[in-house]
Amino acid sequence: MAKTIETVEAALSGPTPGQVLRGRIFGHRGLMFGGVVLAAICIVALLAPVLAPHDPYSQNLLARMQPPVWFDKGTWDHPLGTDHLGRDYLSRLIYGARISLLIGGVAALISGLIGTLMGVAAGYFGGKVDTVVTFIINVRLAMPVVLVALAVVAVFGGSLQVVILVLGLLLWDRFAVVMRSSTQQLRSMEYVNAARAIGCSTSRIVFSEIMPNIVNSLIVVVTLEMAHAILLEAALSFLGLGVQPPTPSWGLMVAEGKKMLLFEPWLIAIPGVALFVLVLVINLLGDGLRDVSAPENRN
Amino acid sequence: MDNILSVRDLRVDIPLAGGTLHAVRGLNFDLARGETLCIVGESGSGKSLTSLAIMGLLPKMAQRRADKLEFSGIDLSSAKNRQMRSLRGDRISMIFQEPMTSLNPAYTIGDQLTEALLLHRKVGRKAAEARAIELLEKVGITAAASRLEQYPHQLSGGLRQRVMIAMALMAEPDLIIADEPTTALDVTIQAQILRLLVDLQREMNMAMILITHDLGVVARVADKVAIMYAGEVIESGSSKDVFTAPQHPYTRGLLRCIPVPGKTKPGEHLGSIPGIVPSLIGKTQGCAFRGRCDVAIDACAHDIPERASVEGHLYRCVHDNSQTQFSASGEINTTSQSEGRL
Amino acid sequence: MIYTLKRLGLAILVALAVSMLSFTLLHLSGDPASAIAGESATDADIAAIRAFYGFDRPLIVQYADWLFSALRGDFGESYYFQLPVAQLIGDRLSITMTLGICGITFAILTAVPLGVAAAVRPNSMIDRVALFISVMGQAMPSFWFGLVLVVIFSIKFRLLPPSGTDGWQNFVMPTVVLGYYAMPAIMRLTRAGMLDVLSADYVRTARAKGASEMRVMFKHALRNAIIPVVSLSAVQMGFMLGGSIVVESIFALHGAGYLAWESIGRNDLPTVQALILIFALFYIVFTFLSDLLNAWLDPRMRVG
Amino acid sequence: MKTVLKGASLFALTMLAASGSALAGKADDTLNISFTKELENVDGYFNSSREGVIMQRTVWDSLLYRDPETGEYKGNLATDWKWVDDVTLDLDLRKGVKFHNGADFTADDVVYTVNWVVDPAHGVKTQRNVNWMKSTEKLDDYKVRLHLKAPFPAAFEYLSGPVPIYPHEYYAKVGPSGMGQNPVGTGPYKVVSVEPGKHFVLEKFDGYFKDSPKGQPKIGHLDIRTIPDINTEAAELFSGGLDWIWQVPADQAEKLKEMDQFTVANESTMRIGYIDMDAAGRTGEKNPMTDVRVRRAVAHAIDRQAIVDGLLKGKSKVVDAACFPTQFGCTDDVTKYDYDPEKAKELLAEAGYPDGFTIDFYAYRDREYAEALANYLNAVGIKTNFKLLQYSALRELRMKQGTPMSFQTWGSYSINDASAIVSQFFKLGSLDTARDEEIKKWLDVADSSIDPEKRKEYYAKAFKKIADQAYWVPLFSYNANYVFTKDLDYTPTTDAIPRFFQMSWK
Repeated sequence: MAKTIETVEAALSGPTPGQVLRGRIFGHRGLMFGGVVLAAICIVALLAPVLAPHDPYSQNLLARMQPPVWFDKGTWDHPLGTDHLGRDYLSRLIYGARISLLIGGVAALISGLIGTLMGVAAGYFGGKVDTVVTFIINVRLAMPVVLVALAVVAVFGGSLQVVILVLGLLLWDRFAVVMRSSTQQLRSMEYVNAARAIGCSTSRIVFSEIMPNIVNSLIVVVTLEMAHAILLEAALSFLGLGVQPPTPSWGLMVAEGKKMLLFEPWLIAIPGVALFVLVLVINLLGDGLRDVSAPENRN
Repeated sequence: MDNILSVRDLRVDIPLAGGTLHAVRGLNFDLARGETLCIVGESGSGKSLTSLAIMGLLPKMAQRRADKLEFSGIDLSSAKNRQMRSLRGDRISMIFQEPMTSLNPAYTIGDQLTEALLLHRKVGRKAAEARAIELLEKVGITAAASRLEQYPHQLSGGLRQRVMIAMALMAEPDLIIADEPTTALDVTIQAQILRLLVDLQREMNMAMILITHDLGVVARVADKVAIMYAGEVIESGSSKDVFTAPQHPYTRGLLRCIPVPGKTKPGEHLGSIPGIVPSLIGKTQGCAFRGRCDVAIDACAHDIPERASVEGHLYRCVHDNSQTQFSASGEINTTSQSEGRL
Repeated sequence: MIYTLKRLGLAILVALAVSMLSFTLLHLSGDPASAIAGESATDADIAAIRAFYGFDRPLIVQYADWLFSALRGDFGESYYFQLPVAQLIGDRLSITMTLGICGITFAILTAVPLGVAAAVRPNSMIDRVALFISVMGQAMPSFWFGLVLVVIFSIKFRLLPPSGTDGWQNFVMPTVVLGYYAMPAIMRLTRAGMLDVLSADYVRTARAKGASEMRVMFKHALRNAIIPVVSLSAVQMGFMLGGSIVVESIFALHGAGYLAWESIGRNDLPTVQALILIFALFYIVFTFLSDLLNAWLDPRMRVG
Repeated sequence: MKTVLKGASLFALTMLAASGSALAGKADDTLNISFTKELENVDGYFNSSREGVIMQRTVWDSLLYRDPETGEYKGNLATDWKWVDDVTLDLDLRKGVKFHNGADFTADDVVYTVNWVVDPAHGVKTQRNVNWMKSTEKLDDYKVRLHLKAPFPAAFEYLSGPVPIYPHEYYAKVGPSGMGQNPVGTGPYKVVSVEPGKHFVLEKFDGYFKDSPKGQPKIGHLDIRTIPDINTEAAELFSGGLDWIWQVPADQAEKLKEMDQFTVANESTMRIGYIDMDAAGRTGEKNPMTDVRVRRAVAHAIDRQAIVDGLLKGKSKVVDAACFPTQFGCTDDVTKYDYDPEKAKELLAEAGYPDGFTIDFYAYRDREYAEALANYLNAVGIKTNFKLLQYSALRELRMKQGTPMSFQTWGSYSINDASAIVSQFFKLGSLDTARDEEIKKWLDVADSSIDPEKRKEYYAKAFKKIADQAYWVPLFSYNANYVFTKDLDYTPTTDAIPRFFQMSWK
């Protein structure tokens, strides 16, 4: 009798939550692919000085736009050819990974801080704070991002810092919206009420009760905004108002190769594909994380 | 009496990652015009799936098999989608348990009421609306004509369920399936709605399958009763037989949970059945109730024979309970556990 | 009614805040006089221009001045074109609007059916294809996509003109590029909404009435699933108009986005200022209209 | 990946080669032209762009005309002219000239136009083009007297260029914006339609006066569109939508030439590039650029010939003096700095910077060239903090605070006189980074003297000192590439002003 009950219970109890999560992560192809490729890009970026065959800044005006190795005139000395100033394209691509990741990462960090702060404040305090924050979000959404970013960069001059700052200051809206609604939901939860009832300070409730519970959706938004920032930087650079040369940013490389699109399409294809892959894997990672953290809300 | 619905060995399987969930396992029953069959069981016992299986509205992943699934001479198990569609809402209709969400928020009551009639009958909008008003009045809704222009969110839960009932009756179906039509409503309204439903069923001489866990209701309205447990009918028969001479330990446990006016003393604990329903994934053998049953023996883990106490009163138990009558107290635990409570 | 008024008041406040922010931001660049004067101007030219346009006044005075004129529909005169900004923009806006409307229509017409199809058969081939298309769209830089289209359709097959605004053919590629930008989000939301709605009780009710799959899908499910999509489309439309800069520069569509980009380069403040405000107004109007449309689609949102 | 890329580029090239110019404009006698920049206002007094100059020469006439071949001044709307004194010029006007709107050209038009544009309140955009004139008076219907503010040797150069004559009644009525939208002139082409900044359609003016030094227009229609992207331009060229493009970057021009499908012509322009340095120390007393050795080091650090050969190509040349060689007063006889990175390092060490230094390096156009310059400077130890600004923003900065170092270019407004460049920047104005009193004095003499030899002498003095002190590092002259259908007969000129009225079909 006791044995049968055990069997029944064994049949009922599934794998542990940890096992489930691990299973979901490793079973999710998009997530795995995104994670692995992104990790690879990060490693390449970190090891740039070791991996790059040439100095990404050293120019040779008499060896400009040499084609990659798979073209008839290509050589192994410059596996991906050289750019419009005769700089090694592969080396610039490798160093460019640092820039793109930096732009995406720091811009997402800044906007994440601003957005989360505003969203949590609005969601937690409600009332007038919420009204004000919602208004600010509305104002922000109504501002045409590309246009304002262009104008600001034009005013302050393009540089890595300015571009990162502008993107960081413009892309916080999604953070604010998501964090606001997540916090609103949590605030009415019993354990938050309980914490308040036993007299926990606001900051303690926010940091130990609210934050740990919104971190999942936060990470998903971080990936989305990272991808967004990288694409937007590329667009700004394409329009001539992004980071400044000789910085080897992929967006800038596309912009520099743009002029020769018809004649040397590989110049734009190489950084374009790199950009596409980077944004793709970040998105896959974000989608995957969302699936894994809340499988019932897929998409 | 001709059976309008005949079901033999109805099975519903749901393939899941961990194995196949046998949600409904070998259901049999017959239903004639004018009769009411009550299917009783805990949540997850497969009663809602049974009703959806008859309607042909099972979720996509669920697989339905039956030796016989015949409605009014039509073999439902082999019927094409088109044929099923022409039956649904016309000759078979259904009332769902969630009046709050079962009405489309985007359309007026009038639109939704007349839809079935307009789909199945060659009637004009005017005529359909007239019929809608007539039925709304019949289900006790005042100012019926003005309700047609209203949207679901403008109605209370009770009113919405009345609308749902009216909607099911629009085409004067032969069979009406009501899946816990009162669960979501206030207790005071529950009784009214049920009363209404039963009156209408009798008035229109329809067959009705009423899915409920309110045994009090069952006792009042059912002609036939089927008790489901873990996807199986563990006891079935005429209402009178089942209520007066429950055979299966589970049925007996259930009956003990009903307060009986005059018999149950104030403050007295109502019966409850401790334990939980076992998983139905994979191959199951033996009595599913044995884990909670006080009279379980080793033989319960093997195939259980179907027994009949009297003609048409069937149950599945290793014990031939018709011989050993249980006393009304003692064997079945009466502590108040919530798990198995209905 | 009160709701509508409140909503309207809020919209006006938002517009005001945007204009104030952008005005301040743009005037941080300092004195636009040298921009107006052009490359070969002397100091004297610039001094004359400074006095002529009144850049020596305090910023707040300049803003107030601008605002009150703007309220009368007078956005000043373009420093660069010497034409009233209103006239200049009016001219270009029709192109950007055409592009925006075509783009959002294209996005909706591809995203919604694809999203519905994907939701009807989750994890099927079509679902995967839809997901693939949307993931591609999210990762593909639009300038790259535009240039690739030019190479293929204008040069290789000579099917479409690479630039200009002479006929409908000129709008095909820009529409596709712009629409593809907005499409993934709409597709995903449609899919998610449909998945949600298809498991809703009222869809089961409709099926129980014997409604055909088509009727269930389009009359009962889509009508409800489309509500958030309408809001999103309005937002995307606003973004698209503001973001049409890249597309317009590739295809030489002389629309408002392109004008904005050029005007930034030329420090043509009145034009940039007016364009930012107009794009913001578009966003505000679109979201407002989408609220109205949603109220029509979803009676629960109707107030009064 | 590999094959895809290879395929893509092969594909691009083959399809370029495969396309012909089926829709070429010769058939319908229309020359399809593209500008890369939006022209703000066709009214030449209210734009400052190259496209504006082109339109102005096409639609209007000035009093004089300078033959681009010989450099000789010929009468255009004037037939004869005579200096009364240093500041007074009498001009006889041509009879029988009509404006596009049918009005007769008379002295009233000259008087109205000149007196209107010299008034600063009217806000003519390029004041330098007009502010040397004081006023005009009518002597009779076909004779006017022009009063100058001060002696101005380059007067003919300006009178033959940026001072077009407008019909007085019409201009008084519509003003600059009306003129911009419905231009009316006496020139060889009349404007049929204007979409501001986008599209201009011009038609041969049949009533153009017969003995114009410009010659008679030959091509029936000019259709001018603005296409900002060179790729789109090239695509349009291949698909036959365009017949004539210009300002084609050197690399593209080279590729197009290789394909031998169009005429690719190259001509040098008057624009020169130079590095401007803060010799006067406006950005700080300790600014390394105040040391002449540092400035000379900069000059030695840059391989100008490599930049010309690798980047600019065509008819570009290395320049050593702060002027374009054909300009009056320009001289080649100045200190030359050859490419010598070692010497540059020595000079830096001498100046107290053995390890170099870090400095802000600004530029506003030709990012490619500026980037190459920065790389050369980095190579000798001058670490550049590269900043690319919009022209206006950089100019603002230079005028207000100065910049330690910037890459500048100057096109002299196609004025073939050294005053158009050196006197702009070395007379202690806000863009004068040298602030050399001596040079200013010499230039004052050169600018106001009407004795050509004296002018040459004083300009030479100035150029020598500028080179010796390395106030600027002159780099190279620019060139322009013109790509057009082989049906077109056209030879570009050094002043980079395409004269559509001299083009014809072959």
